[in-house]
Amino acid sequence: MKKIEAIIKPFKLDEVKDALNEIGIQGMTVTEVKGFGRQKGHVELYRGAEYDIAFIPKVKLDVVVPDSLVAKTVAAIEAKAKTGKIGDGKIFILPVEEVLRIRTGETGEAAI
Amino acid sequence: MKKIEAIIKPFKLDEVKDALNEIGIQGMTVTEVKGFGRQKGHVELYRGAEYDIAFIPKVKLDVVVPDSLVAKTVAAIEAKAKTGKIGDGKIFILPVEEVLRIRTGETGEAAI
Amino acid sequence: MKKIEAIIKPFKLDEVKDALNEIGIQGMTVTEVKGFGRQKGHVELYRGAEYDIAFIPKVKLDVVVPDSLVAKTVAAIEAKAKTGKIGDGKIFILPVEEVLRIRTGETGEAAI
Amino acid sequence: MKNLMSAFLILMFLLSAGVVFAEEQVQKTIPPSTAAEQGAPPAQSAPAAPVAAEAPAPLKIDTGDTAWMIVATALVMLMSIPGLALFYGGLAKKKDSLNTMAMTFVAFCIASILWVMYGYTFSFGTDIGGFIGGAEKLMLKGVGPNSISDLAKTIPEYIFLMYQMTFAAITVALASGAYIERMKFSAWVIFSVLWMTLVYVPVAHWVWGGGFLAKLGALDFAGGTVVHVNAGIAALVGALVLGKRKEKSLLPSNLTLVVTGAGLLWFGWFGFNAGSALGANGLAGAAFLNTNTATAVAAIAWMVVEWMHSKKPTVLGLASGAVGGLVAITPAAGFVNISGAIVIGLAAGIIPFFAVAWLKPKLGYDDTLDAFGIHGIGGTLGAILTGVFADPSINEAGKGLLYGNPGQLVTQLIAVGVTMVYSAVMTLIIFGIIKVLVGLRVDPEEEMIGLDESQHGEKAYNL
Amino acid sequence: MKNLMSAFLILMFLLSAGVVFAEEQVQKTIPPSTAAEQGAPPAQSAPAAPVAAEAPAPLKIDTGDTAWMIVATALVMLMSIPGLALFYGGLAKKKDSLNTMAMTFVAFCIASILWVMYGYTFSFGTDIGGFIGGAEKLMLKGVGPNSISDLAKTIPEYIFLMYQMTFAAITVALASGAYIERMKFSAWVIFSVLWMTLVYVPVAHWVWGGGFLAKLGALDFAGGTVVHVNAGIAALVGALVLGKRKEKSLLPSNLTLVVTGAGLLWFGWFGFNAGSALGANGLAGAAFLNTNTATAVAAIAWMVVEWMHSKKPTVLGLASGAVGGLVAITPAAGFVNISGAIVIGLAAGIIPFFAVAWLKPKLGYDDTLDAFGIHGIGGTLGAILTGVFADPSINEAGKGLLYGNPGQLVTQLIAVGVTMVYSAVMTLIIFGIIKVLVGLRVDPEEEMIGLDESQHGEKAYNL
Amino acid sequence: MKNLMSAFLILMFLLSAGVVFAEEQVQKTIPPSTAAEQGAPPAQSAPAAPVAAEAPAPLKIDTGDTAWMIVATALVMLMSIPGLALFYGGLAKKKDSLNTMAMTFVAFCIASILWVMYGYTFSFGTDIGGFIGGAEKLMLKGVGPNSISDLAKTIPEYIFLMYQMTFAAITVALASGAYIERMKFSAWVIFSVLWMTLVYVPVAHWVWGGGFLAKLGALDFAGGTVVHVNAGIAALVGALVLGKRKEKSLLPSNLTLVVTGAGLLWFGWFGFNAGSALGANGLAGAAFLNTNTATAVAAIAWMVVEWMHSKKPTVLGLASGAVGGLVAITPAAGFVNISGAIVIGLAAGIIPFFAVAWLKPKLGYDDTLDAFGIHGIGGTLGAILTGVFADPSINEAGKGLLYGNPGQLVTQLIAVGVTMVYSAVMTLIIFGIIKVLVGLRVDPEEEMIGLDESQHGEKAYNL
Ligand SMILES: Nc1ncnc2c1ncn2[C@@H]1O[C@H](COP(=O)(O)OP(=O)(O)O)[C@@H](O)[C@H]1O
Ligand SMILES: Nc1ncnc2c1ncn2[C@@H]1O[C@H](COP(=O)(O)OP(=O)(O)O)[C@@H](O)[C@H]1O
Ligand SMILES: Nc1ncnc2c1ncn2[C@@H]1O[C@H](COP(=O)(O)OP(=O)(O)O)[C@@H](O)[C@H]1O
Repeated sequence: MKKIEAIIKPFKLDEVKDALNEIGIQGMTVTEVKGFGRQKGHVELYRGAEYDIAFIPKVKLDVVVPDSLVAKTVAAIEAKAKTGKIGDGKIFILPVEEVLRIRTGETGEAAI
Repeated sequence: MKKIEAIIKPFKLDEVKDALNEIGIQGMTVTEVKGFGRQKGHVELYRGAEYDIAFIPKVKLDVVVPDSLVAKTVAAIEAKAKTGKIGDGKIFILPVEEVLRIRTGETGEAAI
Repeated sequence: MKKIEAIIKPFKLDEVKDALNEIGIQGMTVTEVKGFGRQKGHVELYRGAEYDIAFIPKVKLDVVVPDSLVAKTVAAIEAKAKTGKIGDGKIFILPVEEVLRIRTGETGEAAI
Repeated sequence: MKNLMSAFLILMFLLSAGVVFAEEQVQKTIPPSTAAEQGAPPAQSAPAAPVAAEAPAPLKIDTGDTAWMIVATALVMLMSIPGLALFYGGLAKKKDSLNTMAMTFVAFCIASILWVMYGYTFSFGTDIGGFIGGAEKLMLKGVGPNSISDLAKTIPEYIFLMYQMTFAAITVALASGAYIERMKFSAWVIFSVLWMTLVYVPVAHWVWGGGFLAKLGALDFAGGTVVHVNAGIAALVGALVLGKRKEKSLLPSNLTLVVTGAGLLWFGWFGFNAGSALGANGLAGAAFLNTNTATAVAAIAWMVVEWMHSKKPTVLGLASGAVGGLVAITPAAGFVNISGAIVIGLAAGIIPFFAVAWLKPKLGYDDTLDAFGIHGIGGTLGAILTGVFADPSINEAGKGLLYGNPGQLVTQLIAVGVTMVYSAVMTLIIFGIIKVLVGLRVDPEEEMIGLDESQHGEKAYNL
Repeated sequence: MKNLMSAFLILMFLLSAGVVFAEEQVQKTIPPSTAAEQGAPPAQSAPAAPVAAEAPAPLKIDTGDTAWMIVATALVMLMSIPGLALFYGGLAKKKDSLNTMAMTFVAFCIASILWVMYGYTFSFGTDIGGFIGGAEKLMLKGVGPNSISDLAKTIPEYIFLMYQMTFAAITVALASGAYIERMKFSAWVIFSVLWMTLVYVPVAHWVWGGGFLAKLGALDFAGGTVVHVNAGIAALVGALVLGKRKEKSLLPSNLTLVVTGAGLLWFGWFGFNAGSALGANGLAGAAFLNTNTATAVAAIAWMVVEWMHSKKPTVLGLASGAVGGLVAITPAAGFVNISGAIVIGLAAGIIPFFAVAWLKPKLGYDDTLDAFGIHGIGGTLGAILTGVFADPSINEAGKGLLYGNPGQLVTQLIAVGVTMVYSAVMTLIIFGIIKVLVGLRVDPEEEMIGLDESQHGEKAYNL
Repeated sequence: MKNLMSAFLILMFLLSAGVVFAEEQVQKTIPPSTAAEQGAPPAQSAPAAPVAAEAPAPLKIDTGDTAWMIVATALVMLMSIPGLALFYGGLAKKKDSLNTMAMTFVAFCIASILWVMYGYTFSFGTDIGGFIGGAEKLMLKGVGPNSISDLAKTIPEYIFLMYQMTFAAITVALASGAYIERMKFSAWVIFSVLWMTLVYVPVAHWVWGGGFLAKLGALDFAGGTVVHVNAGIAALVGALVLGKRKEKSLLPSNLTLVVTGAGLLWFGWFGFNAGSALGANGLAGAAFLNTNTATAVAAIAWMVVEWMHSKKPTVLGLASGAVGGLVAITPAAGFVNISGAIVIGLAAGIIPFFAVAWLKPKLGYDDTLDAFGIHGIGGTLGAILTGVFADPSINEAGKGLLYGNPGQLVTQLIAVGVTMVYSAVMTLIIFGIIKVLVGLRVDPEEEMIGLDESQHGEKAYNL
């Protein structure tokens, strides 16, 4: 199993979520994060003075999937989260050794 | 060492934390997250109209433990976080290659 | 590639970020988290009565870097985040199998 | 942007023209009887207080009435900023809260300026054919610290005109509730200018300034038709023209602000309704009592209906019911007795609930904060029930169906109908003009990001 | 739920009965002297202003007094919504904020309705044996725009009765501070109905409506016993019956709301205390001065004590001290001179601090927001010190220990004691009734999830 | 801490001394003419209302004027808590919000206490050489419920003195806007005590208490020099002495609070400006009209300038413009006509914008919330323009350049200049004293963590 961590633009969350549901992924966990990267923060102007807001609000999507679904999942996220503009975000794939569903005690792919 | 990521119901946090302390785990990190899964969001009724709140507030617990403690840790979380109702959450186990305690520079299991 | 997860004191974030930028790391993701550890929460006094605030606000820094940069990155974080007082936090190193930049579709180290 | 700038240039030009114009007239000390020369009829909806009756000959300021009316004016100001701004801003999504508050803020500022320039004179100047007031008080020409209007014979005209201004301002602001989360800020600025000028000013004249509805005998103590029906219809029409939002849910960012706003509205509404007696007297007392009672009844009624209908009594429901009650009692406050107030409160708690929970999804218009559902429906209810319950023992000026005067009900229906049609048509025209000038809606992406960021470059919260 | 519904049905039935009843009496224009027929004694705690003395024969409305009392009434309304709602709501946990605000909101609505139905007449109607007022003004029968009460001879009775209503409402709401974060919303609704009826109404009659405590000569300018001791004891008893919360800490969700609420309470309290002079006169001035001074002294005193005791001066401490000062000066505001006000302020800043920080943990009752610690203790302090410091040169009606009248202190102790015992016993009974009808506490899981979600299906913040 | 405690001990000692002192004088019923014995000249800036003119012989309270002035006093209180506390607190960083609110709160409390102890008598007691008032009313000696001041002949002296107190309090609090996010709370407490005593009290005497600027004929209707120039200069000097913050950005934690605060300030300012007529009359009406109009114009002007200059109209800009307008119209409110008000509003919307957006970064002082940029600059603008636009047909007491009296402009410049120099020098001295006593700034780490945590051990939000 793999954990796919995707950092995406917040307003793309709904679309990505729906796309993942469509390919059969039922669970995911979302965190509000701040991104620093090539996309530069915007400038806020308060009383005419400029303030650099370095960080950019992003959401992080954690999805644990069986190996078989990794490619499909990544493709779905990529397709929906892409705007082609800087700051679209990243997808990281990390190994997961075990999964357990607390409610039932199931483990492995059955627990995802 | 392993990183145990547990997604649990927020109101179970205190109990889980205490249980982990009891088995000798002193450190952990908690993040507020939003969960999507089998447990369906509730319906909020504003002015008589229904609005689906798809996501559900959860907390994510990150605990890095030596390999020797993994089983105990998972068992403790499972025991305390379980209500038997849908949405109890998941436990993911990920490999960790190295740990460093910033204050002292210690590494490895000593740093946990 | 590795993912470096550093839990640090919030007011050290700016310094750490600048140090990472200096060694050529351009991207990172920051999450507000609550830490439990050796550093005990402070006591808040409302109307003369003490309340234990067990958790302590921390920030979690996620930086994915090529293997070649791991040591330098860890060193930079360690140097800047250290105050020598309890609660300085931890650095965890996790393996990352793949990275993808959503905007361009690039993968591997080029995508970081 | 260019179009916007031209709109501003016009505004600024008007302003400077006004200054020069006013400069020329060098206000001499004006004899108190100036206002009387207009031959305006005595206010029907606000009979003189017993005390005032002692000084019939020259109009003379009564300090007690003046004290109350200064405060009442300030109270109605408070209803807009921060009252309505909080009520609406707390209901808006987090990313649109500030823009929502800004709409009320800027509308109040615009109305404040335009009212002294020309709003007051066209509303309350000498009646021209029942349709509009004369221009004799442009830039408040001839109005000084000693002036007294014939419509409020015991207080300084300065206070009377400011009191009326606050009504104009909040009426404009009320409509914004239906437009938020998608309307361009520049479009709203232009809307405020045009709608106040072309809709509020004439309707206020018709009902309160001696216009044709006043002559017909329409009863509107504190603004059921002029304010709530008028704004409610503008809300509906505007919501239809603007179209639906991308994210249609009502996701209140901060309900503590909503409760605060509701409280300030309730508080300020005593200025709105009891102030419409234009003096500190028993009629003001009656209006105060009716206002508070109807509001409480409506809040409880909404709560009960919601508890039964949707299993849980929401706090938003309590607040919405209260506002519904305040709206519905507005035209009736100085005419009905306590039983009338209770019935109006019951109606105002129950009917708007169904309008909002059942009718709106059915008809499918996207009135974000139910400005139509609460103000339009509630105002209509109140205006009509005034024709039923007006009790001459409370106020000689009003006699409703229950007291043997069915004609009043017909008059009320006419007044409501005329206001509805006029407001609807003019709002449509105004939206058409704005569309040409600067466009109505923000880009879809700006809508997703939120109007706080896209229109103002700000975030409501940095928590 | 079924029990709840029956409770509501009763409420609604009463309401409609009231409407029909009032409908029948068709309010004729009432001669101003109606009120005088009751033979009520002149208000002891609010001697007529010098101005009023000039018009002895027929009672006549004074516009200045009326202006002030309309505003004072609105100010006391503001103290409940949003004042107290913010103060309490900001102190509640995030997940219980909205429910806490709703408790004040709904209590105000319920009191508004019941007061006009029967509260006013049973409190201020013709005294029956010193214990309760007569029923002659049920549904405000016989009260019209020209009515004047003998207890407030220069203002419309409508305003007098609304002013009194706002006191009833806030007294009920105050008790909620001890009950929050665990009490069922339906239980609170029923509590509001029963407690206002069975506790507030009689006690108000005893002290202000010509009842036995008034006859005894108890001094209570603006509600030390009637409001604060009364509510404070109800808070304590209720907290004991309800039991402790699962999470006993005070974790204020939003202290900016608390400061806002404290500010609005302070502001509104001028209506509460200076308004209790029932006119715009020097006595109102004295009450205003004393109120502000005692409040400021109490806030600073609490801050200093906390700074020394707990190392840091909290903002909550400043706000709590201010509220403590407002409470304690309430019974004394129109009786004491500036030195009395300062001493009362010092006592009110120091003693409640220790009650809350030291006594409460010791005794172990769970009074969530210290409604007893601040209102109960502060009100008692104020009521007793009034008996010490009442200065006849400020108000002829009150002469305390320091001015050679030790008997006053005894009278004050009796009044406080009677109120305490009555409030405690009746609160106990009322909680017993509610327990049978709908139960008192929410489920443990509902408590964990928070009452906003479980009672209302809402969240205070979507940020 | 030790130094701090000594400061408190002094405060407490003063307080108890005061109580004993006042106790001794046992206030006898004071004849209404007491105040007249001081031989103070009739108020120049507030001519008697026409109504009052009817009762020349013995000073007599007018209930209408009193009603208005009680409310006006409460309104100015509201401007501080929660008005200014919200405006400033919402603009502060999240971690400093509460401390910012506490600064206003504690300043108001301190001023409340010191004013009745000695502030009033040194400001408004019998003039001594044009520089300070006499000590005859220490602890309000000789002031009773029937006292009337010669400076406000139709209201109780208790109300007059409380009204003046609220001005002292907000003036101190205004300066805090420049100091926040780095100043020790103990330092601020001492600053409040010293600055009110050594700066506000004398300046108020000079301009309003019959001092040398009053004799010179300086016009300041409601506090352009006394309040805004005075506080603005203290803000600038203090900001320079304190030095820059570590994190210099303005990152408003909660703009919904800022809008709320701005609304409450606007609302309360009607008490500030229209209340300065000291009665419910046409002059109050003029001040009300001018206040509202200038404010609205300034808000729109700031918005337009910002829209053109920085591409987007911020909500903070609207609110800042409004406050700028309120500040600038303050000295002029009861002197100018509507054209004057509009011009002052335009100036107040445009010039402070550039002061803040352009001058401040250029000069490099760190005035966190622009207390100097808005109050200092705005107040100066208003004071000078009063000398230009004062129109004798609005108020006989004021005749400006445009009405043929260029000397007035010179007088205004002198008054502003004197105030600036005095405020600057004394503020410098006071900061020096504080530095020695307890130090000025918190540690750098405390500053990083935030002053809420480090000074009060609290967090504004637990959301
Ligand atoms: N090396 C990294 N480690 C962790 N997160 C990163 C890294 N690089 C970028 N990110 C995250 O991805 C977001 C987008 O990256 P950015 O460089 O702005 O644009 P792009 O995705 O188009 O390359 C950042 O805001 C940050 O949250
Ligand atoms: N595949 C997944 N990857 C990441 N998080 C998941 C995944 N599936 C579920 N979760 C998280 O676990 C929570 C509980 O899952 P859910 O399917 O609702 O119930 P259950 O745990 O009883 O199966 C979700 O709200 C989500 O936060
Ligand atoms: N085993 C762990 N797993 C995950 N996070 C941890 C662990 N131990 C500590 N942390 C995080 O590191 C922070 C600092 O740890 P703490 O024990 O307080 O001090 P120190 O870093 O000086 O050892 C904690 O607040 C927590 O967020």
